[in-house]
Amino acid sequence: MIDVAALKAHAKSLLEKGSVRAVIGYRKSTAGLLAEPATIADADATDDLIFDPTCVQNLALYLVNDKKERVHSRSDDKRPIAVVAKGCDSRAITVLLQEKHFPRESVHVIGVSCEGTGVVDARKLAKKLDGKKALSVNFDGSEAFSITTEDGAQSIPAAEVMAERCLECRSAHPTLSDMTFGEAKSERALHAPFQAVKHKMKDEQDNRWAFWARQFDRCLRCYACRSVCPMCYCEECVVDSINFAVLPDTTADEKADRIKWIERSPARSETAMYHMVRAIHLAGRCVDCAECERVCPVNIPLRLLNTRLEMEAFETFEYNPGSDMNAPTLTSSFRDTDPNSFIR
Amino acid sequence: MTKRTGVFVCHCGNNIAATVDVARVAKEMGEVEGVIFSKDYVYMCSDPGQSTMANAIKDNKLDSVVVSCCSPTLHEKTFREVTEDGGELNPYRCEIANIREQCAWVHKDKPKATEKALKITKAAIKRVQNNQSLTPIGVPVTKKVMVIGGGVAGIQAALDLANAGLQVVLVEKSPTLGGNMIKLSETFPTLDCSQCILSPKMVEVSKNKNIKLLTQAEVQDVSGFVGNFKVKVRQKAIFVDPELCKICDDCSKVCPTVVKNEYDENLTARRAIFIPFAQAIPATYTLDESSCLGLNPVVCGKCADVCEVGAINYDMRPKIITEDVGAIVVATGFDLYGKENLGEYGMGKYDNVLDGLQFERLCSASGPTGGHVLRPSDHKEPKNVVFIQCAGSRDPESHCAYCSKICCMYTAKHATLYKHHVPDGQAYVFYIDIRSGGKGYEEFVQRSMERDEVMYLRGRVSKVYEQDGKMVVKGVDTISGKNVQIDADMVVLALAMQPSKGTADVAKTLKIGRDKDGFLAEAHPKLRPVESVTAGIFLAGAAQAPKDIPETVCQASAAASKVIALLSKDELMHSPAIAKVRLSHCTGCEMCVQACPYGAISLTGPGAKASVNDVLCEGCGTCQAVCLRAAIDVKNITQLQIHDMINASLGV
Amino acid sequence: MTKTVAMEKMLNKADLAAWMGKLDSHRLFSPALEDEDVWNYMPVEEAAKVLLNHPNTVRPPKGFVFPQREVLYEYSQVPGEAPVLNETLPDPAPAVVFGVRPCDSRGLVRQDIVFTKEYEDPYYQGRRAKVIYVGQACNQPPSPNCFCMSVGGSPCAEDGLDVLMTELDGKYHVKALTPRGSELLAKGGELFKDAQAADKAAVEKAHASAKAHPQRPIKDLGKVAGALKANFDSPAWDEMAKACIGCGICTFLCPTCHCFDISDEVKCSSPCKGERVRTWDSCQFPDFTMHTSGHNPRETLGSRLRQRVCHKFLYFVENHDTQQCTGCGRCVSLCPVGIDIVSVVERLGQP
Amino acid sequence: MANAVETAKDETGFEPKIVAFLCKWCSSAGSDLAGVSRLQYPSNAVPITIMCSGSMSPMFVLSAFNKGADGVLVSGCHPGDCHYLKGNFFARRKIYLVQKLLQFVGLENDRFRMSWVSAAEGVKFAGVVDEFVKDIKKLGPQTRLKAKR
Repeated sequence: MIDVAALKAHAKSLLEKGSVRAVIGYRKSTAGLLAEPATIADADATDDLIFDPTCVQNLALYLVNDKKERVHSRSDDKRPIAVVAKGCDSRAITVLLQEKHFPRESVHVIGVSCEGTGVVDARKLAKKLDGKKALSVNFDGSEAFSITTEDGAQSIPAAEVMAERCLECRSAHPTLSDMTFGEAKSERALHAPFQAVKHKMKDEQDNRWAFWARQFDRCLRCYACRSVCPMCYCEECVVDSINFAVLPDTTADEKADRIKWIERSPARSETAMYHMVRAIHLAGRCVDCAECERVCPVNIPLRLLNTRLEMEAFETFEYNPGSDMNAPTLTSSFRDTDPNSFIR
Repeated sequence: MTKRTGVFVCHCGNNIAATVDVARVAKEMGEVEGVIFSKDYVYMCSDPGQSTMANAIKDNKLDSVVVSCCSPTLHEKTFREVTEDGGELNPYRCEIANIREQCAWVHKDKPKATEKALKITKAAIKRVQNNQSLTPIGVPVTKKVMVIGGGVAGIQAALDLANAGLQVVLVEKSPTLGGNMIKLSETFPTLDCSQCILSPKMVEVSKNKNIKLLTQAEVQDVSGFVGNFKVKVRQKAIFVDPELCKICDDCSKVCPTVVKNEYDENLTARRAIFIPFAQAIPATYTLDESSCLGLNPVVCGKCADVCEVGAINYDMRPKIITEDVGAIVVATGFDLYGKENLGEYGMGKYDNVLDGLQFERLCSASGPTGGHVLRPSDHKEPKNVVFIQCAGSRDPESHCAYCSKICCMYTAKHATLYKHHVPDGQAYVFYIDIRSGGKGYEEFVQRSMERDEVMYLRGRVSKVYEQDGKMVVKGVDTISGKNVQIDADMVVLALAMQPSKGTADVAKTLKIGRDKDGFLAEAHPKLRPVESVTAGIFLAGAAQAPKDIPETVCQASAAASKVIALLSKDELMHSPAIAKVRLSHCTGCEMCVQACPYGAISLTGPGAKASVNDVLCEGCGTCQAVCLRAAIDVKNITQLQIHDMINASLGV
Repeated sequence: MTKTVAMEKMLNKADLAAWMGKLDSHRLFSPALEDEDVWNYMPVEEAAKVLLNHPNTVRPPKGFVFPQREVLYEYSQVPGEAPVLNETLPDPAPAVVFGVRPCDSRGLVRQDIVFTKEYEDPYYQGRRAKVIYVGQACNQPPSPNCFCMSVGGSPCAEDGLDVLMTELDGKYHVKALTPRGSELLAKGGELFKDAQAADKAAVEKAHASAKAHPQRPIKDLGKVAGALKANFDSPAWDEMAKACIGCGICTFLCPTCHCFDISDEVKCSSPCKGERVRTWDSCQFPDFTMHTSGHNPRETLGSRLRQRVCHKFLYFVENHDTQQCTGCGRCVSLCPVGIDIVSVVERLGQP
Repeated sequence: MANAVETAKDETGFEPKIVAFLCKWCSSAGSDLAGVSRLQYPSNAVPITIMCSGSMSPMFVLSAFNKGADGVLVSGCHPGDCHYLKGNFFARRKIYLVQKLLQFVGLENDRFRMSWVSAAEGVKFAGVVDEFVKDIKKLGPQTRLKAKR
């Protein structure tokens, strides 16, 4: 069980000593059950930090945002920033380091182990509680969550209300950290890895298309999936309407010549293209934090789409994103033994 | 985006016009946005066609041109020259739409072919309208050449290059020049003595002031590009100062270590300190570190003790020599197919089963038997000798699929030489076919059969074993259809040729390709047979494919002349159609750096963003496809251009 | 706006389908599950299955009149000739939308202001004229984050609706609020009974009880605008937006947000042919205010959060004398990182 | 239902629109050889010559389908024969992934194909196109990813 007091104390001492600029962690939200990401620069505010199964967000995103912000603010504070990272978050940080997005020394990773469980799926929990509003969720040993409602606390087997990705998680312990809280539990995947994808793959192709067409049709193009993804850190996205990355020497032609691969219209063809481009760009980079799926206001099963190629990466190319910051990336490397029989 | 495009549609006589409605193509292309001139003409590549084009460019102030004609491999150069010379427009503003090979010639239905030609031409228009003017990149060249391999190919190439006034660094792995050829006794079809013709060339190498010879040396690393390679060579320590060595043989006499002599194909022995053979170049003894007792006067030190001139120095250390060269010739030669692979012929098991090179040594005056053919087991003169051709060649199931090309000839030579040495002996040759193409070759084979009464048996040998001091050869004569058994005194196998052991490593270091059999790959099997796929690296000799001496010498001279032509200019022109980074989009993720086949991209500057070395980049676009941020593009085939071409080819 | 005398009727719940059946001259929509957990306004396929027991829909009903994509005109040009423009004004078949929550209909009123007050947008109006909104009072809060009363609304507000239905025991109290609404009721004919005094009392009771559900308060709504103005340069904007991911959920799903972008969708490059379309845009997107020069006046997430909140509680108030927030709570519930407009207003919108 | 009717109607006269991305050094040269050899194959595939199959961005494939391609072919040098040493190995991995994704989303398998065609394989090139066109004709027009235009 994670000692949250020790976590707070560690964060506090980092800030007191001035060895980090800020600590990115979780605190309680006013908007609902799920925790909210908090960037804390004041040592006294570290008391707000929490770590419980409501801490769903992948905080690696805020390292990316922090970098963008710092470019803008031209701050010369060279101290690292600390970040609380679950297993999946730490994998995301590793991928970012692998892609040289920031140097290793610029981040202090406070690893937190999900131990035997993971984080909650708010939708599953709401169903489980059948209308009752959960006020808090806490770890209760390595197999259960303790859930408080107006009627008091109850213990529920974690597997019943855990996020799908946590059920399939292969490494709930941070792969990279400067300080770790919680026990490393190796045996924990409650479902077989890629179970959901494999199940979907069994469908007839026409049914699969019918399924995805239905999903794509209701996409709002709010881009929450892109915005929440730590890997979607491009200056300019294929769906952006205009040239984003503009330098003083960017010519008018370059601005005018922006390729419109995807129209802004929320038509099926364009939405499909958007999600497929994202999926292909995430190949070998997606750490299955499933934030894209969680944030989607219309419940598009994006995790299913994005883990399809992760399954290939893992099973065909023996590539596990976020496991080695020094390895070449999936698509900028190859092996002589890569599949060839699909080629005529 | 250009605004004044011209389109020229070629009839190619009837070659295109028969299946494509060229007039319609010209008319419809004239209506495409930005096209202000469109015309069809019977032969665009003819003189009048070219002047039509040149005038149209000037008269209409065209800023981009599409020629819809045959494959760009044929006339892209022509039309770009017309664009530049006659039209006074940057040649990179001209693109070719291939409506002949890829359209008119492969379809019959005229309306359909015309539709396709329209799409192909429109795609080219869309592309050219976003072409930039480019200027080839001039790169100064280093007028120095490295030749890798000191066999006959390397020797010939080095001499040709040196005689043309170029500096040459000749790198040889073993202690002497000469390669496989120096081990041969006589050469077919003229039977002149191999040493007699090669030794003078070896001496010439050693005397030529333009040639720097590095023996016992291997290429370790190559960087750079055509005109400007940087090669690191590792030279072993030989522990003998060649300047001082008098070749007196005192050292060798006292050396207590005896090992097999690889120059006699292991038929004799040598000491740890030795000279490979009397005519070796460089003419010096050398101390073989691996067999020496310890390079230490405390352990042995006998050779240093007896050397009057004090040439022996145990403290020598390997050297790394860095050479800047403009071009590289690879002539790493061949090895015989591993004996261990041919168990069915008893190779390696019986002393009296020899390979071709061993037989050469037996015939050679400088060989282990002083030029007498004696069988190794008991030094008796063999009276029945069986020669087996295609040992390992032309056997796709279990050995090499290819024909080793020279075995038919050298087996005929071996049989002939044997008969000359042992006139009362009988030579048998098992063969599949006899391939004797070449000047005087067929006559030579016929002579061996008729004059020297060599018995040719068509068929495969199934088994060779020893019985009562004889080598029993069992086979079948497919002409008579009978099983044959010969009780031979000696068996000689014409083993397949394969690229020498170091070839794979050299190819990897030089980043040049190899074919399925491991031989070095030429850039084009017919038109560029001595060039590797990497610019500035040339191939010579049997490392590229099995070949005999005259062919090897030809290729060596050809490679040399290619290098001479290449280095005759002070600057090399590199294609400017290379990758360009959009710094605004680059995040420095290094994926392009990892994927670039040429190591042409590195992270530089503030924020460590990708930067392309203009000269190393070959413009393949691998970087473009791995970049997730569209931050890198190949000039004149950018993603925007491909996007527009996709639209055009789908009629969007 | 002229208010006609309200017509109050009673409809048995069991007769809802029958009423819908009589409206076959209209396309009918009602909240339904589009996918697991995703409530949206869907075409009514089987009237008997319409239960009107929905929580807040994920999408507000604004798309009926302000669709995410609207073709403004088609264009084409033959080389050498003048371009041909062909305006494509919408002319949809009439529609009735059931189950509209009062907060969403109040959102509609704010959309009306934007698209009709200063400039009469023909596309909007063309659609607006054809859609009849049948509201449904919220006897129970449809979302845990409702705060309609804090922004001047109520669970039984009538603005923007043609009809308001209130569920009572086994019956609906159906109140026509506009002539269009009355016509709609008239089509039901015998199905509707006049509301009696007891019914009216029951409705009042239901409405009172709905209003009694606790909601998150915004103190001094009248002073919020001034306070926001005073806090324009507060560092708290950046602080509160620190977690913001810059997605479009809060704005796309807001019943009042109405920003759009205009772009050309090329169908064929030569001969040139295409459509000019208007699509939803969001002030939360980084490209929303991006200038061609590369300068972006609202580059930071804080400045974008400020824009959203100030537009709703300051600028709109200044321009149109009302808040542009109706308290539906969608932006609070659906924000991936818990950014809470009520908290923001509490913190920066109080004197 | 409407789609099914449309497909059936089109089956007779349906001429697929195919984009064929050919690497310059092998497959484009191979198609030139098919031309020189006067081999006949259907005219549905419009060639776009790219420098190397390694430069084939997944975006090109998706875009072609979006723009209404009924089939997309990518063809490069055989493994080990790449003019640019190893571009085709990168292509192979990337195209494999794109293909798996397209299949997962439900695009018919036969609409996206990769082939190795060397400069000497004119006959193979003609065969690849011929077979591809036949397979796509069986499927009818591609409607799944095509933008309505």
